[in-house]
Amino acid sequence: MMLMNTALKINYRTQAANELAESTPCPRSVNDVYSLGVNLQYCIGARYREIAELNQKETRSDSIRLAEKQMEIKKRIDQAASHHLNILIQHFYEQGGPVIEDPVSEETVKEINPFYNRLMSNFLKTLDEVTDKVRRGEMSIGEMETTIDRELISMYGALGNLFGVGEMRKAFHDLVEIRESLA
Amino acid sequence: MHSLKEMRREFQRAFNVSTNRVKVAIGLGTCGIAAGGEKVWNAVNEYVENEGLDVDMMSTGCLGMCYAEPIMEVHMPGEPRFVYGNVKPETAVEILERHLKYGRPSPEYIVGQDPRGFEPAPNIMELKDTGFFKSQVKTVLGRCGIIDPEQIAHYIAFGGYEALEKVLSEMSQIEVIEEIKRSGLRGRGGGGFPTGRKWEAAYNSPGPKKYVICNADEGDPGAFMDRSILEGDPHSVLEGMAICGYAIGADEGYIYVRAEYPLAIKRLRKAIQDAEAMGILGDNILDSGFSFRIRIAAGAGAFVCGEETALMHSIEGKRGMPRVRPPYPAQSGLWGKPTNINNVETYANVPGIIRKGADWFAAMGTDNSKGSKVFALTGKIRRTGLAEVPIGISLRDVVFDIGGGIQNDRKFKAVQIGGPSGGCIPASHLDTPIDYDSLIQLGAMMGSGGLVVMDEDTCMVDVARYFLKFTQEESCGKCTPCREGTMRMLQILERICQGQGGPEDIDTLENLALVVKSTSLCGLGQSAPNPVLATLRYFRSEYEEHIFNKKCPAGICVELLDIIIDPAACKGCTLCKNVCPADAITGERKKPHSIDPEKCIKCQACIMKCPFGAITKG
Amino acid sequence: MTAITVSINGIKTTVPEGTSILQAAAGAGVHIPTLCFHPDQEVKANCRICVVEVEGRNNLAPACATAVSEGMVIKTATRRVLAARRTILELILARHPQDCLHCSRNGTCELQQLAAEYDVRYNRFPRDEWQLPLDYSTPGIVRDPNKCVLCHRCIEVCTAVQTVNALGLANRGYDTQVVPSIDHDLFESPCVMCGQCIHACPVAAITERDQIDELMEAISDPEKVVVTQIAPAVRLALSEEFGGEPGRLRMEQLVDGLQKIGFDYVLHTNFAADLTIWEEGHELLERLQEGRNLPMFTSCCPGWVRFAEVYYPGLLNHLSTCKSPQQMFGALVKTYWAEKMGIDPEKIVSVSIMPCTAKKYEAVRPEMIDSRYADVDMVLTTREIARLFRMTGIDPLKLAGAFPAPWMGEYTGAAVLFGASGGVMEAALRTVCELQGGTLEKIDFCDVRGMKGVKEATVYLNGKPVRVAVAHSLSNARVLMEQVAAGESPYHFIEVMACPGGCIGGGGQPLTRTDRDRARRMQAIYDEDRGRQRRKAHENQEVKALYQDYLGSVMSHKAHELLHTRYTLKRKNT
Amino acid sequence: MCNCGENLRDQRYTALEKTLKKYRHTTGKIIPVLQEIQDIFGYVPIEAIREVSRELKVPSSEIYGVVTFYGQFHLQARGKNIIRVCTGTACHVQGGGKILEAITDYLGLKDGKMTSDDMMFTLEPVACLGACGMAPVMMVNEDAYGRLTPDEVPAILARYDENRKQKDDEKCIA
Repeated sequence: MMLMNTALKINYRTQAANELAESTPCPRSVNDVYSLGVNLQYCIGARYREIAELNQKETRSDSIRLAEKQMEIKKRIDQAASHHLNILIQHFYEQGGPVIEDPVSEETVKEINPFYNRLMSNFLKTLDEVTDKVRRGEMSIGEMETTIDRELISMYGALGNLFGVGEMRKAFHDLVEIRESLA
Repeated sequence: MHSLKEMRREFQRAFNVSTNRVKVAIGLGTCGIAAGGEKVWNAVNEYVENEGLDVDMMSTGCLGMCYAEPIMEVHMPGEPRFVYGNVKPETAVEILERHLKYGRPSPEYIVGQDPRGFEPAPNIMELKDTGFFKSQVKTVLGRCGIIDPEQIAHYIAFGGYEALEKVLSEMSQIEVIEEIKRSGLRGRGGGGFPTGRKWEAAYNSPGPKKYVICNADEGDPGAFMDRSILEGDPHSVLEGMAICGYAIGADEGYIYVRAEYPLAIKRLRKAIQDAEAMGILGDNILDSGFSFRIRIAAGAGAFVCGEETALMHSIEGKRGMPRVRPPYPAQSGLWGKPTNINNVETYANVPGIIRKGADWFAAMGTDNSKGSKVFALTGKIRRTGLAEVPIGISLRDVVFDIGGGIQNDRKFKAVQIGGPSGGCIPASHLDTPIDYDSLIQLGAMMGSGGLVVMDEDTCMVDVARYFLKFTQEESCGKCTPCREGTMRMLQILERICQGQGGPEDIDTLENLALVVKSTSLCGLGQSAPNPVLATLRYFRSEYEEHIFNKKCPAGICVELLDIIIDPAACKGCTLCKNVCPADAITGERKKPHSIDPEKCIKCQACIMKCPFGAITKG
Repeated sequence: MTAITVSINGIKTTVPEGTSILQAAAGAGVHIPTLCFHPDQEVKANCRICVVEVEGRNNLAPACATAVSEGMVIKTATRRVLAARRTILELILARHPQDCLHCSRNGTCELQQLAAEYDVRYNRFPRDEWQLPLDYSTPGIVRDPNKCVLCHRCIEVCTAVQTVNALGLANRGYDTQVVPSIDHDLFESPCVMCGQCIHACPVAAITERDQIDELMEAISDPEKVVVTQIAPAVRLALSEEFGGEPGRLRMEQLVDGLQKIGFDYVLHTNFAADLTIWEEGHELLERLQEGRNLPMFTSCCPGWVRFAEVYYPGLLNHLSTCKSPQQMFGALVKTYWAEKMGIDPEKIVSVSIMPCTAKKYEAVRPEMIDSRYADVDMVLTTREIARLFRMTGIDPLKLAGAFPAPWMGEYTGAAVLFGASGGVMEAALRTVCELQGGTLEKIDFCDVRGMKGVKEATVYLNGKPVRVAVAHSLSNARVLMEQVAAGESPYHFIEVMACPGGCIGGGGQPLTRTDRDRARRMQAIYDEDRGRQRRKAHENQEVKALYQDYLGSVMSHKAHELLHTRYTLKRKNT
Repeated sequence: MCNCGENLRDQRYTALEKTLKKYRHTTGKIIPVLQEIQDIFGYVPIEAIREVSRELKVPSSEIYGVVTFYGQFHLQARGKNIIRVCTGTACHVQGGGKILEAITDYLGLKDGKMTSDDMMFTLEPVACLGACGMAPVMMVNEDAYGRLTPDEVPAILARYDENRKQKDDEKCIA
């Protein structure tokens, strides 16, 4: 079985990125929101890298640039996450070490979960469709970028509304802001 | 130790007092219900209420006379017990009317009477003299059909739990085992392993925790004796298991009942609850210090779970796949603990042996196969049903005396003993005694006791194909010879039945059957080839007929038939032409028709439609 | 144990009680064929190929499962026995694809061996193959269900030895099949791609994902610069593929061979192994001082990491944040090494040659792109390299030898130890003990060596006792993880290798039948370590140069960015 | 559209949770659990296998093996009425095959499908129903019918066939 069955060409990098996104549980704290953002950046980066690997003349350079841009956004999210973590630790030491509860309780997560899963799987489905379209040449890389940004920002908004707690909604707002600032 | 004596005497009085009351008992085992027993029950109930009669209604297990189901018994005070067969709702009311109003039995429906110590009615055969019951000896089935299986009082009244009481108060574990060994009781599940030695092995292996398991999986198609015992007399099995638990030092028992027996499970559950309520099961039985709890484990549809180790895996919640032995269950069984597994009928025999003594049991049967065995007579026989006969009775007696010979006087051809693991026995061996060892020599085996009688209209190749189809579907798939071999044998047999068999097929079939028999891991694989080997041994000519002449002597294998219209008998009524799906029939009105063999798909619709019987399958 | 004498084919032999006929026959020099038997696994007696005739018993006894008894007369080659074995082989072959010529196990397949041994020239049964699609869903392993002979050896290793429970049986009788859990594809199951099932499988039902074509494409492209790293366990096992003892092939010969195949530059994963010790050693000391997230687990085995992500998502903070040597090497080859060699990183194809199938998965993990490109582009197993040597007509044992490329080619004896279970621990202890001054006289930590399931040791660091443990096979890892989950773990630092014996027994190694083969390879590793001049990770000069010229200091921000990673929960059909 | 489908699903899932809570700390009780699930849903859905695996701490590969091994468990939804036709020895010899053909014709089952398109009936040939004296035997849900002939089959099945009843009513109304 030297040649892998080409019809079944699986891009294992994209598959692993999808697995990462699908396995991210519904966020229960600000840091969870940031790590959800990081995972999605990896996911989108993997899609652009997949397009880059096709070496099609018109999409190669743009897709590499966009893949690297996703990593830039990921670094900014990491910085925001560690910044928030420092505040938390400082607060922790000042208050003499209280037990820090996750802002979102177990029950609320149980209610939110089905909607969270639906939003995430819809977003991943759009990523698949868009990538296939570009691979088949039915969509330009630019359109792909705008669609992904639009879908992602609307998802962050929708996810933000799910959580009543201000802190969580603000975290999703940060994700949108980071993305727009680097658009 | 708290004794049951007074309670037994009181229950007997209650049971006898009820004899001088009018009582109507209707058999409501699964077969009774299937034959319409419930409709009879409702009709009688309605009649009794409308007439405001003082009659006790009782449902009983089955007497074993399936051919006569639904069965109704009428007990009038001071009169013998009259047993009526093939009772319909209307005839039941008529019979009752005659009994209550005029005190006269209705001979036209009667099967027999049981005098019970009273003066027998004239010219009515006594039950015990009828052909069906004459050579039977009802030890295990003694109470079936007599007592109400859901009343523990009835069981105790008929000597129930007396053996358990005797064991707990007077006998040591060794004495119980010795008694069973002396009785010569062998496993009734099919293998025939001496029960006493099996208990002794479990007794000898150490371990605080041991289990007793009752194998009620009864997967053999055509065998239903375990079901009748469980539905008709569940307490006898519980008592046998408790005695075994005491003997080997176990405090927990499982009854593994197949999922297809819901009524048996319901009655067992009630019996266990009643026994626990009376302190005969559960903790500190009858204040003797011995505790024994019985749980029901329902099977889930796998014939292979009749095999010991597969059954234990099934109780443990795993796939029912057998494992290598040794270690045998007596050393390491359920969850690795020493376990004793016996069949329903084996446990049902135990109370009798303890109560009446090993010598009583040893008196029945032959020198190496002791006691009685329950057989399920089915197939092309006049009187189908359950017969408990002393081991060693000849096949001829069972088929012709008890079974009443072949339906509509066709010629006897063979009898299949032991279900899909057994073999067929031709007419030439009708006089062999039925016991473990002589059956094995003939290539069959006692098995659980399914006995299917076949007449000249049965094709032996088709029977072998039918059994292979069963074992192939039930193979667990663990070892190569059984997983692959049964399917390959089936394919060869199907080719032969479709007329595409080649000359080398018989040798391949025989060789493969011997390999599967000698290399399979468990009983299922080792016995699956028996039907093939037995039919090859006694009916090789039929195989050759199918292969070389492309003919099926018994007219069963459809593809080999030529359906022909007899010109003399055909009136040209065109009925067959209209019904034929393949329009293979041609001919004008009033003129003899003919069938085109190429087009004919042999569906035999025309044979059924032809009013003049002009169409035959040659 | 009482001694029992039996006669096998007329040869009298005495064996202790409880020996099986198979073992007794082997002792008497009589060969009995087997298929579902595996020396390190429970006796299953599924295939029935090993049946023999025993006097006084009417059916044939399976030699693997029947214990000898006094005075037993055994015949292993009568006409009836040979006919039975040949019939069983015909039954199996009638459902087995007849594509030996282009099957990856051509020549090493146990079924092929039996068919030849028993002269199966014709098949009385009509062909009835499964015709199922192949399962390419995991980056490390490919499953071909059509070739499965249902011996259950893969299920046993995945359930008993690894406790991953990715494989199980489905259906019954003729339709029985080995399927990933709930019959979805392997990627949905908790499979960690450790590849132990490949070693267990007698046929080609489970094999490694083949990437030789991708490699040849890269090598033949003049634009591309193909750089490779070789894992320590590859060299010593490769000689087995060419008829040599483990360890006979010298590293220089292997480097020479790889250059002849067409690799532009050949370097050593061992360099990154020393680097890992620097980073992980410091991380351990940091955690010991702060008393945070202890016990710390090693993270160089991707199968173990995925096992923790699937089964113990709550304890991921215990894993060291260091990447594995393969990924550290990958991150550096397209940054530091490209800079030093003056090569455009865009052109570099980073290849790694590993004894492991799970590394193929680690390379495609989304987090492994810190060099702004894929750190590792493709991973080839020892078996693939052996095939490559055969294809290109090179016998590595006959080569003179060549030197690795500069900057990342040097390695110490400590790095070599990474290939054996307990090696990472021993390498780490050698460095960590000397970090606070003084030199160790005895640098061989023998309590962490050998094939024992869980190994323990206690070391004193600045006066305080530090308890360490080493586990190989995931069943042992699970024991330690349960202790941690219950909060009762007495250890501070634990090394886990998913495969029995560590990487020398990895999923990509030449087919390993028994633990004895693994123990022999371990010995070859210890010999190589003893033979090297520098044997402590912190004596590696090129690593020192890396820190001075590029990373700044240990655990610096740049080191953190390139050499450390994070782990996330994986939802699977456990 | 009414959400009766929705609350039916919830009822069944709460029943499932109750069952799982009952068996949480037991060992080896996989078959009783699966039997209760089969009663609740009429079949064993894949999500239920994952739940049982999580609650009873048993690998889902083992549970899937058990579900596909035993004939009683089904992975696909089944018809409202279950017809079990006995193919035991006695029934076979007394013409059980003809009964099977009559049923498949009545339900219009083609190429091996065992459930009628309107999900009203599922046909299950069974090895032996234990009423061999009444051969050939058929059971519909819990009611048993003995000594059958092929042409009696349509009349018996019609009694359980709610769609056929509606169609008959419509017919007579129209």
